[in-house]
Amino acid sequence: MNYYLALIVLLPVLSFITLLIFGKRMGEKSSYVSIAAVLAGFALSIKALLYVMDGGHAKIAFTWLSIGNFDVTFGLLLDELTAVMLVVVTLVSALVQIFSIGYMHGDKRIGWFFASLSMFTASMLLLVLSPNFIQMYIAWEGVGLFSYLLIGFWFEKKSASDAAKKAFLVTRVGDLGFVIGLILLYVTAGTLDMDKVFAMQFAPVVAGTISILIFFGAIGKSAQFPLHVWLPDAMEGPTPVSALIHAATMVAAGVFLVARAYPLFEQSPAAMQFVAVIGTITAFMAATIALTITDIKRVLAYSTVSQLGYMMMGLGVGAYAAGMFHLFTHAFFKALLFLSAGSVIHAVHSQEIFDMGGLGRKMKITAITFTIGGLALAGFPFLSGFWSKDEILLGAYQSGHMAIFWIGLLTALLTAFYIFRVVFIVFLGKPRGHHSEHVQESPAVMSVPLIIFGALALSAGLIGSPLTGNAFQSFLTGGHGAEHHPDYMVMGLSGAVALLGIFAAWLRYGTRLLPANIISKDNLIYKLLVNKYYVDEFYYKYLVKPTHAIAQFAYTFDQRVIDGIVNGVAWITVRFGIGLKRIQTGYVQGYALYMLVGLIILIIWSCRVLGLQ
Amino acid sequence: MIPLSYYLTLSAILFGIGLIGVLLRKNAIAILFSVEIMLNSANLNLVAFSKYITPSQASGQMFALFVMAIAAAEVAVGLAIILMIYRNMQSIDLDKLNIFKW
Amino acid sequence: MDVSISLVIFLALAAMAIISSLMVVVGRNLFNAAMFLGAYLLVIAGFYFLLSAELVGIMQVFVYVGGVVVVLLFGIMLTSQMINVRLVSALQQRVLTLVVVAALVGLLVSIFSKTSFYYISSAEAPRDSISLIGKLFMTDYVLPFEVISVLLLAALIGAVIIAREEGRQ
Amino acid sequence: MSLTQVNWMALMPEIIVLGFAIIVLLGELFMSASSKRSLGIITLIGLAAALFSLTKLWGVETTEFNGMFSVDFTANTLKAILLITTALVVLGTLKVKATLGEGEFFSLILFSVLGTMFMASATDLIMLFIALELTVLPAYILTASKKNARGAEVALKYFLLGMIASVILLYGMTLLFGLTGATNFAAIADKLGGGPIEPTLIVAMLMIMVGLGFKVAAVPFHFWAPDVYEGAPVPVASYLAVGPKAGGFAAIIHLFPIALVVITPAWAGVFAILAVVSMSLGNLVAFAQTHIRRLLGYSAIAHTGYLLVGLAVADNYGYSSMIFYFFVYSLAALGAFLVILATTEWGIGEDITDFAGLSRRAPMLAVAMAVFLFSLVGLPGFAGFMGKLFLFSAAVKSDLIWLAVIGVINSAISFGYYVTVIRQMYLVSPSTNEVVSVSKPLYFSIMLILAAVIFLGIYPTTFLSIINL
Amino acid sequence: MDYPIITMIVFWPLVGALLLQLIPRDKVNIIRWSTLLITLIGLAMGLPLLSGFKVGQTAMQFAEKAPWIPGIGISYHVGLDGISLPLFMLGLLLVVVTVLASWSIKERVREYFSLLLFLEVGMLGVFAALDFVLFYIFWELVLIPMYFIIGIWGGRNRSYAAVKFFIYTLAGSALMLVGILAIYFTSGLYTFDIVKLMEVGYNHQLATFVFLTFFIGFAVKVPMWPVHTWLPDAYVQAPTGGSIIMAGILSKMGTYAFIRVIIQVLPGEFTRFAPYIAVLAVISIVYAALTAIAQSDLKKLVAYSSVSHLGYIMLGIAAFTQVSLNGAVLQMVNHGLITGMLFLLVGYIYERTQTNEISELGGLSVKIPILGGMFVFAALASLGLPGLSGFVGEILILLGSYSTYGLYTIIAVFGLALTAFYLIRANQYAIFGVPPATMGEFRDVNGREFISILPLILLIVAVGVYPKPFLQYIDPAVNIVLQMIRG
Repeated sequence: MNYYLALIVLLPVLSFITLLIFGKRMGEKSSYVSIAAVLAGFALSIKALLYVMDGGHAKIAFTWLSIGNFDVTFGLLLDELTAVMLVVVTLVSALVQIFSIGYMHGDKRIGWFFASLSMFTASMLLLVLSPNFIQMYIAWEGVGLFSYLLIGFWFEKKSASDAAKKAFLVTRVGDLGFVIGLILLYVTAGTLDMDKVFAMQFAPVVAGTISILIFFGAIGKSAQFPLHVWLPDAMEGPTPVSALIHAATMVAAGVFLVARAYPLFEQSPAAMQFVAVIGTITAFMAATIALTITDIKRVLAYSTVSQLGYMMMGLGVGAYAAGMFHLFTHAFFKALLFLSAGSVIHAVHSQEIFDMGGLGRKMKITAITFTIGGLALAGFPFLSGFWSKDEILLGAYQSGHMAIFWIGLLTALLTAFYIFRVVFIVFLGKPRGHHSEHVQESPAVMSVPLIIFGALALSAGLIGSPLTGNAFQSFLTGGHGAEHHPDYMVMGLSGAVALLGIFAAWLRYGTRLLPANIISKDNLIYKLLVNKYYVDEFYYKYLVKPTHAIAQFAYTFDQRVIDGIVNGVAWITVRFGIGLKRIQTGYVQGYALYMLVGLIILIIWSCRVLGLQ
Repeated sequence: MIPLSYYLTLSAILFGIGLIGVLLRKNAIAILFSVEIMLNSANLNLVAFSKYITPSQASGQMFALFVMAIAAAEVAVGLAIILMIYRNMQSIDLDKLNIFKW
Repeated sequence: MDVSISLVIFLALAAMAIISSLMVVVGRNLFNAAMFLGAYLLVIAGFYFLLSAELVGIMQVFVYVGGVVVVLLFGIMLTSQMINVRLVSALQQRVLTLVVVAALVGLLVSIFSKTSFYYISSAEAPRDSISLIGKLFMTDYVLPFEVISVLLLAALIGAVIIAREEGRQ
Repeated sequence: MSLTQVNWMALMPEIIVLGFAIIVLLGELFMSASSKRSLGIITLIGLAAALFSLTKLWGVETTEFNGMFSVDFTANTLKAILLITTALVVLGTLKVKATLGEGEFFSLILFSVLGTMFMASATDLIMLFIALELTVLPAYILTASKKNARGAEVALKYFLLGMIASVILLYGMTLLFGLTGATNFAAIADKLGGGPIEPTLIVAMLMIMVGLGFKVAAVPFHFWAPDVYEGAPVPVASYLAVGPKAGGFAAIIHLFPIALVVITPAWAGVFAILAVVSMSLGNLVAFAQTHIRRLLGYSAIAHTGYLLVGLAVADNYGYSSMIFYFFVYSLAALGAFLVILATTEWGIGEDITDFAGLSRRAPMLAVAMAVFLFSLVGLPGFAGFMGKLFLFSAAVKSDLIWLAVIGVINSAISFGYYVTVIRQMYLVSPSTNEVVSVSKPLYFSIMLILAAVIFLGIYPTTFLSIINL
Repeated sequence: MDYPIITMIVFWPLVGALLLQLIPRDKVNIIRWSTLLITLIGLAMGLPLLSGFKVGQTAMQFAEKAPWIPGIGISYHVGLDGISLPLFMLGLLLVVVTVLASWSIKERVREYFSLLLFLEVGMLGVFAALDFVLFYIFWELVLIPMYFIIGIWGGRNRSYAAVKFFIYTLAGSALMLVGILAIYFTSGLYTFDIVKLMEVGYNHQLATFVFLTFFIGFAVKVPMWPVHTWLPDAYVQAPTGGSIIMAGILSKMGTYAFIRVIIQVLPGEFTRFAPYIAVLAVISIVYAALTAIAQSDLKKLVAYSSVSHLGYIMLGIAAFTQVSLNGAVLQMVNHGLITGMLFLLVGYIYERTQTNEISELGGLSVKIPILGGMFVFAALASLGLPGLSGFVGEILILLGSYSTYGLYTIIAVFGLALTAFYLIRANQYAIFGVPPATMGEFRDVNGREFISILPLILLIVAVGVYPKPFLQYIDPAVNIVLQMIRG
């Protein structure tokens, strides 16, 4: 198994190296290499999953560095959590890459595109397979790096390169917490091997501090409040990238991190609480923002943020398996939504929903898949999103966090509303804008993945549903997770709010029943939402600008004061010389006088020193 | 005998007078004069010491004699230089010798 | 010699020495200054006789008064227009110089007065100091004697070299 | 004592120099104009012969002429240094058009060398005074040898200041004689050891220090140095920059530690003060110079300051270090002067800016100049560093760390003005690309010094063992 | 090794420089290729060091010792241990890179390459010297060729920068000489042998003074805040080759000397003053990073970033734990590779665009994708991206430093964010974006340039991916240092 495990990671790496060197020459053919690698990885992942299901665990370990008695052991670790992630990552990646063949057709840097995708996938795989926090951090940053490169793939576009920069820097801020957490962990535990760390018992304060610091990393990567600002901007990248990065993999890394470090989090109720609260805030806030967004991809982006909030919420309230389950289902339906949106954008050449309309008739497959994705996201009963979201709400309910539960429920309502707002605007009604007049369905390479994802979005939830006895959850928890009885009240509530949200959206956008100006543009809340709670502005005003100001001050200080002192010393030296040379007046008798004065001074001085006189 | 300090005081005063000349006269030859005054004050010292400290030897006197010879040599060289200056600049005023400074 | 007589002589000579030297230093006329220098040198020779250093005294008269002063006068003649030039410098410089020199002389005198020259000997001078000195020149002091002759040679050549008119070729 | 008891061998180098001085002088009088060219070579031969006879005296310690003349380690090394540097000057000026007749020029140099050698060996006040005069009188004349207004001014200033210094020195000597009744250094020390320290002794010591400090150009007795370095003819300045100083230092090493041993703290302290003042003033004022030789003049004052550190230390290690430093300094300073000689011979001016682009016009001269300047700074790899290493180690050893600190800081900032020359030579483009050619003997002399500076900087061991350091 | 391998390696460039003089000065190409060959031979001569090095052996290896000036106990003593060996090898490598980078030098080519070879002697010597006088000589010897390299082939303000560099560093290190002498006389050993002095440790009452003299010298060389202001001038004005050497090797001389001299010879003073060193290190990190943010000149930005990164190394040294010291030594190598590469790339970019102003650049990835990509790579390596070498060093320093200086370490971590900030911005404006209309067409990286960058990339990746073999050399030596000091 170890051999296969290594191959799963190495294949995309090899693909990356190959494409890095030959990518330019291979052009469009690059995709074959990349896709072959990831498909092979998928096959192996399935094999690994089956292996784990048989109760097998696997571990590769080698010493990465060794200083005195501090060994950092790297390797690959296969367990239930990993196996699930492997399958998700490789599957989504494979489908996205296939989709990209069509989407990226004709781009001059296509070789580099697939190389980056390969390496991105490899990083993500390495991340989930990490048995050591440092290795995880390396992979973590690798993911960050390639997302940076992929978001900035069209770097000629200023908005794209800005978005890439923002993504990198914002996640980096979160990583600071991660790094400090790792440092503290090392100092207290003396090791960063996960199994050793998890076997230890820490004081709650210590565990809490470390957990929260590590969670900061997750806040950055998983776009939790208040570091969520990068993710919507990251939609500047090519849509397949958005699908891969921002639906299934990169942003899930934060959730995975928390899940992976769960033994540590569990030692501190405060940390768990923190995670839950942050998750809830994020979920609600992003959902409200999504209500006013008119860019189709950004709606999806905020929905991603919101859903990630759900996952965190689940993890925070102790519904570990539910959180991961939502990650699992979300990966499919969100990838589906993104790719469908990509298909739409590909056709319309715009991301503004008000440039679209009536596309349902012209792009049947896309319309259907998008709607399926929307339904799954909204938590339409018995679709995948329904089961997982329900589990999380149930977890909140059962853990007694009633505020979180109700907010979660409210968020579910909003979710259903905003996604169907998009569905109705884009696919119903009349075409708006000249492109949407004559659009065509996307080619097969694009639609086939859509169909596969659609199927998954419909069905993937079943394996974690009470219908199958929460098979997913019990697999994840190694069978220890108590098989709980479905709570029909919660289930009913969540199903009901989903329907309610869809209905409300239909009222507002599907029909003309409600007036268009039901909410005033001057409404304070509306303004707040349209401006995304002014978080970006806040950062700019209180973080970016002051930093620049301080930097400018530091530079001025450096030039004027510190270097000024240095140059001043030199200047004074020279001045001294110029001043002192004046004693050489050219009048020889003056010289003699100086000599005499010197003599007198020396006589007095010497007599003093010897104590004479 | 006259106390030694009388001689010393006198020589110091003469030395001082010579110095004043050296420092104040602007004429190079006058400075040569002043230097001679100083040299003789030193010689006075020597002879006085010879008398008071080592009357049985003549080392102080010897010294004084050598100094006289040296003084003669210096005067010769000095005068030669002054003559050359005069020839070059038609002046031996020290204040006019002011090319080299700073 | 009686102490009081020699003291009178000393004081008289001292007064003459100081006056003549002052005249050299402050006199306006260079020629007069040369004359007073001659007088000064003679007075110093007088001291030498007082100090029973007859040979030194004689040499003083011959070498200085006869040699140096004549040479100096010769120099004055050669730079004839220079006799009545400005001899003394500006007031500021004068004051400064006087202060410094006074300080030095005061320092010297006060230090001399505090010093006990503890090797003072009351031994009698040898009767024939001249022949003693002559002998010393040829024995103990033969090296300086030789060297000073080289010195005089060098000075002579040097003086000739720079004093001669240009255009010898 | 009779002359037959004298060990004439001890005087051999001096006798040889004197003989050659007279031969050269006579040659000037009686030889034909064309054959006068060979007088330089004769001078060289004389110096070489003197050096050779000096080697015969190596390790000899003797005092002759009733304690007036002593041959010892200090005297021998400084004489050797003097002879070597003078020989290099003479070698460099062989083909250079002298302002005087060759014979006059070389014989005056030899007379001055002779005086310096006597100074180095003098152990008696009378002898010292005479020797000093013998050193400076020819120097005055040499300075004046250009017979123009500039030369005359410099010569007169040098002469007047020198006379004043001499008189003060003499006055101090008379006081020392009065205190002890002796003129011989050893006898003086003997007598002084028996009584209390009199204030007059301090006065005597300081007045002597004025005279000798003047010779080595220590602040505040340095005023002649920049003028003479700048105004004297280049060959003369080259000689004056190094040779006569050897005598001054030898006299100091003989007089103060031997005769004035009872007041060692006083003069060591004064030397420390003079050292600090000299190096600081020299270095600072050098920053303000634009004339290369004047710059070197101030740098020489600064180097006197460094050298005085060895005296402030007041032990044998200090003196030996000082002698070693003196040698390496002399080499570098002389080298720099010879390079200037080469450039002025070619008609290049003496402002620092006149050296612009010398590295293109005369690469080897520029390299040599740069190396000499680096050595003067005391950068490792060149002789100057080894010199400073020993000098400052002497200071540190005697707990004069503060002095060493001031010394090294001074060395570091001194680069600031040396570099202006290097900058012109290497970083600035020349106004003309005309190649400078140098007469063979001068070139040879410079290269010899260059090799010595580098060799002593890398492997001074052999030389150090010669001077017992 | 039964032949004097270190001596041969150290002085081989000197021989090479002399051989270079045999080539007529106008045969520019022959001179270039010969220099390349000479440095390559030097590198090849260094390879046996790697294979012959016995990991874990306590004594200095390949040591050679011969009396030099026996009168006062100066000896020619060279040798390498796990701390100096990597830096020694780095020196050999970077010189080759520098020669390749200096192909564009058109004027006075022979002089340039001769000086470069002289420079190599000095830097290699510093890392190998085990005698204080020898060390000092090599230490100062570096200044001369560097002065000329900056002064003759530098940028617009070269003369000022060169003099400033020289006098500043000379003034800094001049006092060191007094310190060395104080050790010599007061230690009672009367030897300049660093190894012997290490074994004893120096605890005289003058130790504080000695420490200060060394500290100033090394701090200027590193440079640490606030004695760093020569650096932006010198780095920016120097030609590319000079910048690479200065940033890559010369600054390492300072940090290396901290370990070799201050920690090992003055352990007592080091422990006393380490907290202050740490403060300065942290100030360097944050301050220089902030200053870098304010730069509009790409080369200046890299220069300030170099100061900031050196702060991490100094923090690791000051923290003085096994992990942090390992990190510091490894980071020295990394910093040499990464900053060297950055300067190299800035130089190549300048050769094409004739400007370093970030505002005048932009879109380089469009014009010269490979070079632009490499710059992005170097910038990422510089900001400590995991998987590249900078990360390993930084994380080890941070992990190791926390137990000694918790707060400083956390501040240093925040420095990482600032680092990311300015480097990503540099990428953003210089490499990405649309090229300005005024920009001409350039050819992308050529073979020679590519070859010069390739070894750096490979090493950066290699260290980043698998640092164990590199730390294998360093760790035992660090361990010895620690044992020596802690008894």
